[in-house]
Amino acid sequence: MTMLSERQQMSYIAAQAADARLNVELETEGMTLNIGPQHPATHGTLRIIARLDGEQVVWAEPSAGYMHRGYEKLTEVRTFPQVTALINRIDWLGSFANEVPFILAAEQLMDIEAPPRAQHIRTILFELSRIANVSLFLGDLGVQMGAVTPVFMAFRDREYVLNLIEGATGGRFHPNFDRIGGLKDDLPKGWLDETRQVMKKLRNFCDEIEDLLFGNEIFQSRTRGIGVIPADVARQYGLSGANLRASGVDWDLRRDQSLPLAYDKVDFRVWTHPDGDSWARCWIRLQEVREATKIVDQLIETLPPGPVMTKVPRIIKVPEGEAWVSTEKPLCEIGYYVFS
Amino acid sequence: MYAVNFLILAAVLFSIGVFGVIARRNAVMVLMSIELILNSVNLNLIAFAMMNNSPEGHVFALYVIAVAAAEVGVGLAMVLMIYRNRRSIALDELSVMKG
Amino acid sequence: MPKVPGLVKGLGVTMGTLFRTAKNGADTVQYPHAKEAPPVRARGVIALREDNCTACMLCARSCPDWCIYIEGHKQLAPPRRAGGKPRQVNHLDRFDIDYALCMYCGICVEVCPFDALFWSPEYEYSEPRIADLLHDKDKLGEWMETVPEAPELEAGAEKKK
Amino acid sequence: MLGATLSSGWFLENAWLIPLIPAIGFVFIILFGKKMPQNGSEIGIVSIGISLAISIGATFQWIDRVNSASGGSDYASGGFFGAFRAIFPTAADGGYGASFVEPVVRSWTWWQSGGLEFGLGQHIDGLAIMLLLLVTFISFLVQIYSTEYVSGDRRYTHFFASLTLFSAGMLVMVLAENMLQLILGWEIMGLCSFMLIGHWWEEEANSRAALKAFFTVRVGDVGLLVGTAIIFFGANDWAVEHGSNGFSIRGISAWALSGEASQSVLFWGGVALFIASIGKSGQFPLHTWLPDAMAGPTPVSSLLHSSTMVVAGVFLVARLYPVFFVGFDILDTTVNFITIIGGITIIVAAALAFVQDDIKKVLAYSTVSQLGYMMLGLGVGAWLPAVFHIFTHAFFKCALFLGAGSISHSGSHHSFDMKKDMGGLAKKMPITAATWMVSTAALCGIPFFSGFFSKDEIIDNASHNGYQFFYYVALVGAFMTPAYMTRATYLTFFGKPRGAAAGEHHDEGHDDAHGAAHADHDDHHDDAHDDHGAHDDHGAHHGPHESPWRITAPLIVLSILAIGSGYLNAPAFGTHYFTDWVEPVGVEVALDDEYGHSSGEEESAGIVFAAVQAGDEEYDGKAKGCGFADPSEGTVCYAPKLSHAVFSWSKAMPSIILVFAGILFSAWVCMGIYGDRRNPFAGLTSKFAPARWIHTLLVNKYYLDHLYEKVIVFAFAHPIARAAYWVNQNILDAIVNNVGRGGRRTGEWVYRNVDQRVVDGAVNASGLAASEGGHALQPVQSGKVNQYGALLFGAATVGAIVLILVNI
Amino acid sequence: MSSMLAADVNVAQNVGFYIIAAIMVFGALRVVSGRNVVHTALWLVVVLGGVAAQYLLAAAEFVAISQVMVYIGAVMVLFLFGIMLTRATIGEESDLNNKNWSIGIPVSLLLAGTLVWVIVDQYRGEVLASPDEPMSTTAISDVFLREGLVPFLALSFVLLAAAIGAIVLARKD
Amino acid sequence: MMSIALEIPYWGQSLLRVLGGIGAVLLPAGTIVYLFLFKMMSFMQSRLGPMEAGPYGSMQLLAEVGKWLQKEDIIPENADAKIYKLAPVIVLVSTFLLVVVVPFGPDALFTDFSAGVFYALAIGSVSVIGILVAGWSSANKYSLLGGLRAAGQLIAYELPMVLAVVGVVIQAGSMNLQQIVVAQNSGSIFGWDGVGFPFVLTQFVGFLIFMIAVQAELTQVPFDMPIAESELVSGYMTEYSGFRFLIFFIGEFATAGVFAFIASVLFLGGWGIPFSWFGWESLDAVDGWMNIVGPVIMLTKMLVLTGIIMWVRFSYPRFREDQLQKFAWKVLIPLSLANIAVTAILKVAI
Repeated sequence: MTMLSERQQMSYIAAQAADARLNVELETEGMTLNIGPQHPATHGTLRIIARLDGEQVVWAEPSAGYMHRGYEKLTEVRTFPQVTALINRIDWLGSFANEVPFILAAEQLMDIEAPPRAQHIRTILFELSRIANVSLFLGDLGVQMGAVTPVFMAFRDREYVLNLIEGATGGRFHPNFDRIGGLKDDLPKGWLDETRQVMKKLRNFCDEIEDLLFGNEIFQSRTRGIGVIPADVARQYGLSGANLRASGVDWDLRRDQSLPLAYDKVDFRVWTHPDGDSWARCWIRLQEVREATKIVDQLIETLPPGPVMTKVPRIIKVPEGEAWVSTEKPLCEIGYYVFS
Repeated sequence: MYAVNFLILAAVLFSIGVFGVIARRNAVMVLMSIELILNSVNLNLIAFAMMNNSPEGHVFALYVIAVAAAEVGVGLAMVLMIYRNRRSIALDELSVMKG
Repeated sequence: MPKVPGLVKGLGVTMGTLFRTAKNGADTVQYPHAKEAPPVRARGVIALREDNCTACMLCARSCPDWCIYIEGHKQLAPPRRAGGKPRQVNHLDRFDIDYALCMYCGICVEVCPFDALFWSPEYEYSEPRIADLLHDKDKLGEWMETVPEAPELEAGAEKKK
Repeated sequence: MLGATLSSGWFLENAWLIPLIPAIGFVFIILFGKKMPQNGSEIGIVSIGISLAISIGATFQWIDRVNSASGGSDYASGGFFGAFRAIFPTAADGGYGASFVEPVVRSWTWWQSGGLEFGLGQHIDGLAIMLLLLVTFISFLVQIYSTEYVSGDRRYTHFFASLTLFSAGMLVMVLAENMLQLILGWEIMGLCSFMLIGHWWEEEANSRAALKAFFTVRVGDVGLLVGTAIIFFGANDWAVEHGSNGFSIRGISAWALSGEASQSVLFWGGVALFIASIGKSGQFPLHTWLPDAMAGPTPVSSLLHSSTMVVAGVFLVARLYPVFFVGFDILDTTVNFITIIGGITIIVAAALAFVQDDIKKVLAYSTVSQLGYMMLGLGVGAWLPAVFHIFTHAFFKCALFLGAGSISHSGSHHSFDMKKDMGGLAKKMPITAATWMVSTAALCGIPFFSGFFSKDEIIDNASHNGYQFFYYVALVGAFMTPAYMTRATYLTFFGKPRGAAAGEHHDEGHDDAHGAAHADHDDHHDDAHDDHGAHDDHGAHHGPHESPWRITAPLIVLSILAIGSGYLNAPAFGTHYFTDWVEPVGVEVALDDEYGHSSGEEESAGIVFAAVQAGDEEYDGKAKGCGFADPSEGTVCYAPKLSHAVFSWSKAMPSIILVFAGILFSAWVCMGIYGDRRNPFAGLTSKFAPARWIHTLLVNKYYLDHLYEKVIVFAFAHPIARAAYWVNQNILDAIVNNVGRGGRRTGEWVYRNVDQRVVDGAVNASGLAASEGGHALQPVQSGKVNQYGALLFGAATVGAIVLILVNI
Repeated sequence: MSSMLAADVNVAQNVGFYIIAAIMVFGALRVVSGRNVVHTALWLVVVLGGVAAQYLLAAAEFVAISQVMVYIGAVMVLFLFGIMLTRATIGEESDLNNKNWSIGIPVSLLLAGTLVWVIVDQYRGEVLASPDEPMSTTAISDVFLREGLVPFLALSFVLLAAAIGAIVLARKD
Repeated sequence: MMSIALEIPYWGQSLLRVLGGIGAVLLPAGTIVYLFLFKMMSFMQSRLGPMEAGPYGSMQLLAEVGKWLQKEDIIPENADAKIYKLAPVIVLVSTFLLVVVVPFGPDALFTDFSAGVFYALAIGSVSVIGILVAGWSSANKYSLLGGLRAAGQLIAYELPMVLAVVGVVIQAGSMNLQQIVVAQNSGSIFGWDGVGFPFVLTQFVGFLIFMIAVQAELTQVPFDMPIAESELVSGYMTEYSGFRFLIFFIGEFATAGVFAFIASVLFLGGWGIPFSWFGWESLDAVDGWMNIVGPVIMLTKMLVLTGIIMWVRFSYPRFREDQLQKFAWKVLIPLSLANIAVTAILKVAI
């Protein structure tokens, strides 16, 4: 006899309740629909078992965990440089942002700090990966709602950013550029000028998306007032990142936390939105792309000269201890708990 | 063309519809049989209109069509309600009015 | 100024893009006919300079998914100076990289103490069968020709030692 | 005078624009209202304002027309400006018994079926002009008032939309050329009143009041439809013969007075139509909705329940007066249906007004009572005084309602409770108090205020026309009116400030105080709670103060008119403009031979006036003429010939004395009960049992609502439902069963009683046969549709075959 | 038999009629005997389409188009909706017929016999003149909006009432 | 009609008509697919679209057809095979039936129904059945949902479409499409007959409603809930592959073409050029060469209209299902009723 976990029992009870409700006041034949993980809207990460009454979802159970890749276990048997290469893969769209907090945690353990130029470049690349990530989100948002054009624009303009990242790091998706104590290499010549051009293009892209998608009444009617998360609920549920700011909570780790990154050198605005609905969340992200382009512009102008690597032993030996570093990643807050 | 052609065709359709009303168990199919009956009536109306060369028959056929549409609407709504309450639309299980 | 409805603006954006594409050409590249030049640092494929390799196995060990296969044997090489003692060198028998497993992290290139491994931006080496992605040292050696010079650095950078 | 060309003009010809413009305004408000800077109220005000302008123009031109008919040909060609001069002609040059003034009738075919045309059109005569002016004017003021009163309300735009459409509906009705159009306007009004009364529907009491109003009026509407149908079928043949149809108001009027109409058709048609009036005008048995309808916002109360909607019923009677005149034998009898209802309403409603604590309810019952006066006037043959009372009453009652609104808006913190939240407001709100006093005086019928002239005329004519009993009834009413109004005035403006008027609720937690203030209201109809939305925007509200100008300005205008309007027809001063302009003169009118369109370009509804035969009778009243004798060949009458009592101060004295008596008595009692504890009347209802009973009876509104809701609804709805259920269960379901069982019982009964004593075997067999027959038939009633179908078609086929075989 | 060869009998029209009639009768039989609800509904579509075709043969163009629009476009879609909402299984169902379907056969046969007998008796040999052109829409609309106006309005109220009734019945609350 | 009828034998005429019908359906469909789906969409997304098959990829559609034809014809195991196979045919046939009323020239027409508009709208609603049974017979929940959505949507937007056309019918005084064309081309605007009197000028609201309804009938974005890829995975077409998918695909674009034809007839003057240009008095006076030029004019107008349809399709996101229904019932239908009322009043008044 198979033992049901408590969670399975709960979901079974909920399913029964939904059935009972359908039976009492059913208009049509109820239908249990399985959405995902092969569904185009879920990208293999999520499965939702939905019970429909006509067009209305009366009950749904999300079943997550398809993306669990066991990083914790993998990292147990690898060296720090190897782990850095793996960490790249956590969020494919904004890889560089994955590396930074891990490296920072390791540096914390080793009690070293990267030189200022490295910090600057890290921040630039960090924001570039934010742009690459969120701009694709903005385009893909359209596709999920049936608009085909925004995603192509997003891909088009993300390509410039990826080219930048590739030009600097050599890797389009997985830079693996960060090293404990600094960066692998300095920027190639001409990169900064190109970046300036690309940032202009991306601001233009934001305008286009705003006209094409965000200003569209249909889009607004589909997102405004949908999935409202009030500020207190958002705090209770521990939301972070743009989602939290869309609920009106002014909270941004880039500004509120001091890490060895160059955020304190730039002037940027943390956007919040009082509505807390889907539209607010999208809008916040759009504004953050804009803001990121401005941050990059400012950092380029103030890039200090100097080395990009401090002195570190050739064989990295991280002393025993533990460290926790979290940053404001493109999607949300990400933190690494490193135990050596 | 002979008038008999239309009339006999209508009569046959009518009888088939009557059989459907009597024999079918599923409420939706009974409604469909009723549509058959209504259409046979319409055929007659058109045939007679052709016989008299007057538009009245056409007008009546249109009335019948409109009423049939209304009937189907209400009928199907009732079927849905019966289904909602009883999880079945078999007519012989619906014998609440049994004497 | 009256507000233009978003619906109209959206139409404007698409139509604008249409005209821009018609005027300036597409942002895409017609691939087999035209190719984009990858950046100099692009991590396309790993090239091997066999002469430098000492089969020290550093790269194979540091690879996170262990996709480098090295076999070698010790042999005596002719002495460097005439009349010298024959040196004992590690001769490379096999240097295979399974590109089906490689995650292009570049650690091997970095750890190689003898400058035997290089990144080449070459990317057109797909194969119909996955097993064919296991490339041996000859193939890796061929790619040495495509390895570019290291780029100049931005102003303000310190030259590497 | 004969054949004098009647003047006309653009405004008269195009009076149909008057309802159309607000109707269009309604559409615009609905569509664009929310986007307008003032949320749509400006559209309503502008559209009503345009209508008002057209009405004024039409009024001048009508006056011009009347004067041109009665020989004032100086003004005939004067056009618009000529009309100005014509307003107050030097003397009553037309005089009584002047020639017939042809109404301005235009109609357009709306649709046509079976030779019957249904038209939309306008029928402009004095009555219509008077009401057009009145409705547009009052609506205009009320809309201005409302911009302040409901500002900030959540459904502000919708409020104005409904208000505008409501006015349009009333105007459509007033203009109506035929009964169908009248019904159209009537129903639009009914619908809008529902929306407006239930404007704050979130509170259950309000939606209940709206529903109650709606349903009660609907009861009357059945009468309207039935009456229209009866009249149509009675009148149509005659009317078609004379070039009109049975829906046309002129056709009906002419038919009713033609002498060819069946008395019983007229009677029952009149009864049915009067039931509609009872419902709409809140006459006695159906008056209960009107006070409850005070749940609506105050501007709504003032518009709907003082001057427009409720007078629609009166208007209906006045409009179709020939029908009632002949049908109810007015002037021939000393009692008829209308007078009975009107008389009862006067007394009953006035009595109820004594026990109300809610200021708006006092006014509501007062309205009901005044409507009773109007009905009584129509019933006793005093057509003109009744219509004049509509006119004057509209101004002062509107002023009173708006005054009540002003008090609650600025004086009592949105409460209408006189005992709890008012008192002593006269000093705080001088303008409101002054206008209130003036209007109250007018309502009470104090001499030289407008109410006196109209009400006294009704009373006088009741006696003059031989309705002595109702003369006394009206006098009693004349005593009661000032009495309850004095009470209300005292409670509101004098004495010590209480509750909100004393500023109490602004202590901490005014919501609680507020709730307490309403906890013991017998029905929570007032809009105090819901008004918070409107209230929020003037947060700097400290105690009672005078209302802003948008509220006081209409009050002042109205109270001036409350005095002045009476002088339009003040016999005491020899003015009878109103009579000249409004009253249709009962004379015989020659019919054009061809009902064609000979009279110029205007397309007439059918009956065309070619020439006017001289109203050759001496003016002495009853003996001859329209309504008393059949019109001569080739002529028709459109209005009965009525006489007017000649005014004299001596005849007016009883009512004047009673008015002052009422005021003084009431003031004395009020000071006793509400002020001075040592007064003999203090605690009257608790000490003196009959008084307590009467008080209880009145507080419970004669238990009429109980009658309707508990007894009638319960007695009908529940038993009917139960009976239907029972029939369903016991008869329909098992009809064959029961046939069988009944048969068996019959058999048994027969067996026991007859069979045993009389014949044994034969009856026994019959009983058994019935029983077995029942059993045999039982399976047929299977409850299965298919089986029924089989039986139906099988039986039909067999029947058809039998028929065929028989006929072969 | 000689009347069969009457000169004004249009052969092509007759042939068309018989073909369509055969299809219709077959379809109608499938409607009342089919074992899959959706299939029967589709057969009903065939019958209704056939009726429309017969209307065309009878020069009733407007009625034919109305037939297509109302029946095929709306009524049948409603039927399919109804069927699908009340759990239409794919495949055959065995219990679509009543227990007493055997009564139906004699009843309907008797009915058909009677009707055919009466019709043949009355109308044998009567030839429908082929009209030169279809019944004009103008003529129909004239009847609709003159003599038939009141029933037309009544019908519109019936439709309105039916729409409201259907909504009330099918609503969930 | 006369001139052709005299010169060509009956079988020849019939053949011509069949070929013409197929041409009138497939040619526009192919043009639309290439011009808009392939090229316009690509350019709007700053790419070039297919470039390899033929010059500028013009043969791409043929390549695609070839690809679809050689694909395996998969029928799901639990599907109701007969109906599953029948469904796409119903859709395509309704398109073919639809095109027969469209006049392409003074004589270049298939049939001359006196109630042509009515016929077109009636036949247009037949495809619903095909879609509904396609969804049902696929034995797939996504398909069923898609089919039900499609049916609900098509019924809901059928109404505003019909009502929008009523305005044109009132103005033209005829339901015959040919008459409507003539009425537009022989009319005049305030006495100036330079461009005839296309009804789009007076019936602009009707035109707008009609185009929106067409957009919905074609299940194009923003009304593409029935085939929503990101929700229902192509809805009723989920299970279709190869040849049957091709039929649906062609049906979709052919119907777009035919509806654009009808819209151009109803609102843009159809095949005609203003008669005053050549001094034609009536339809009979129109020269024969219009039979050749007419279809070309029609094709141009059709391409403009489908261009707009596709433009919208590539620019907008889609509605939610309830919003879609609300939009039809609460906005379009009242609006079209108001349009009818206004048109009727103006028609009577003027």
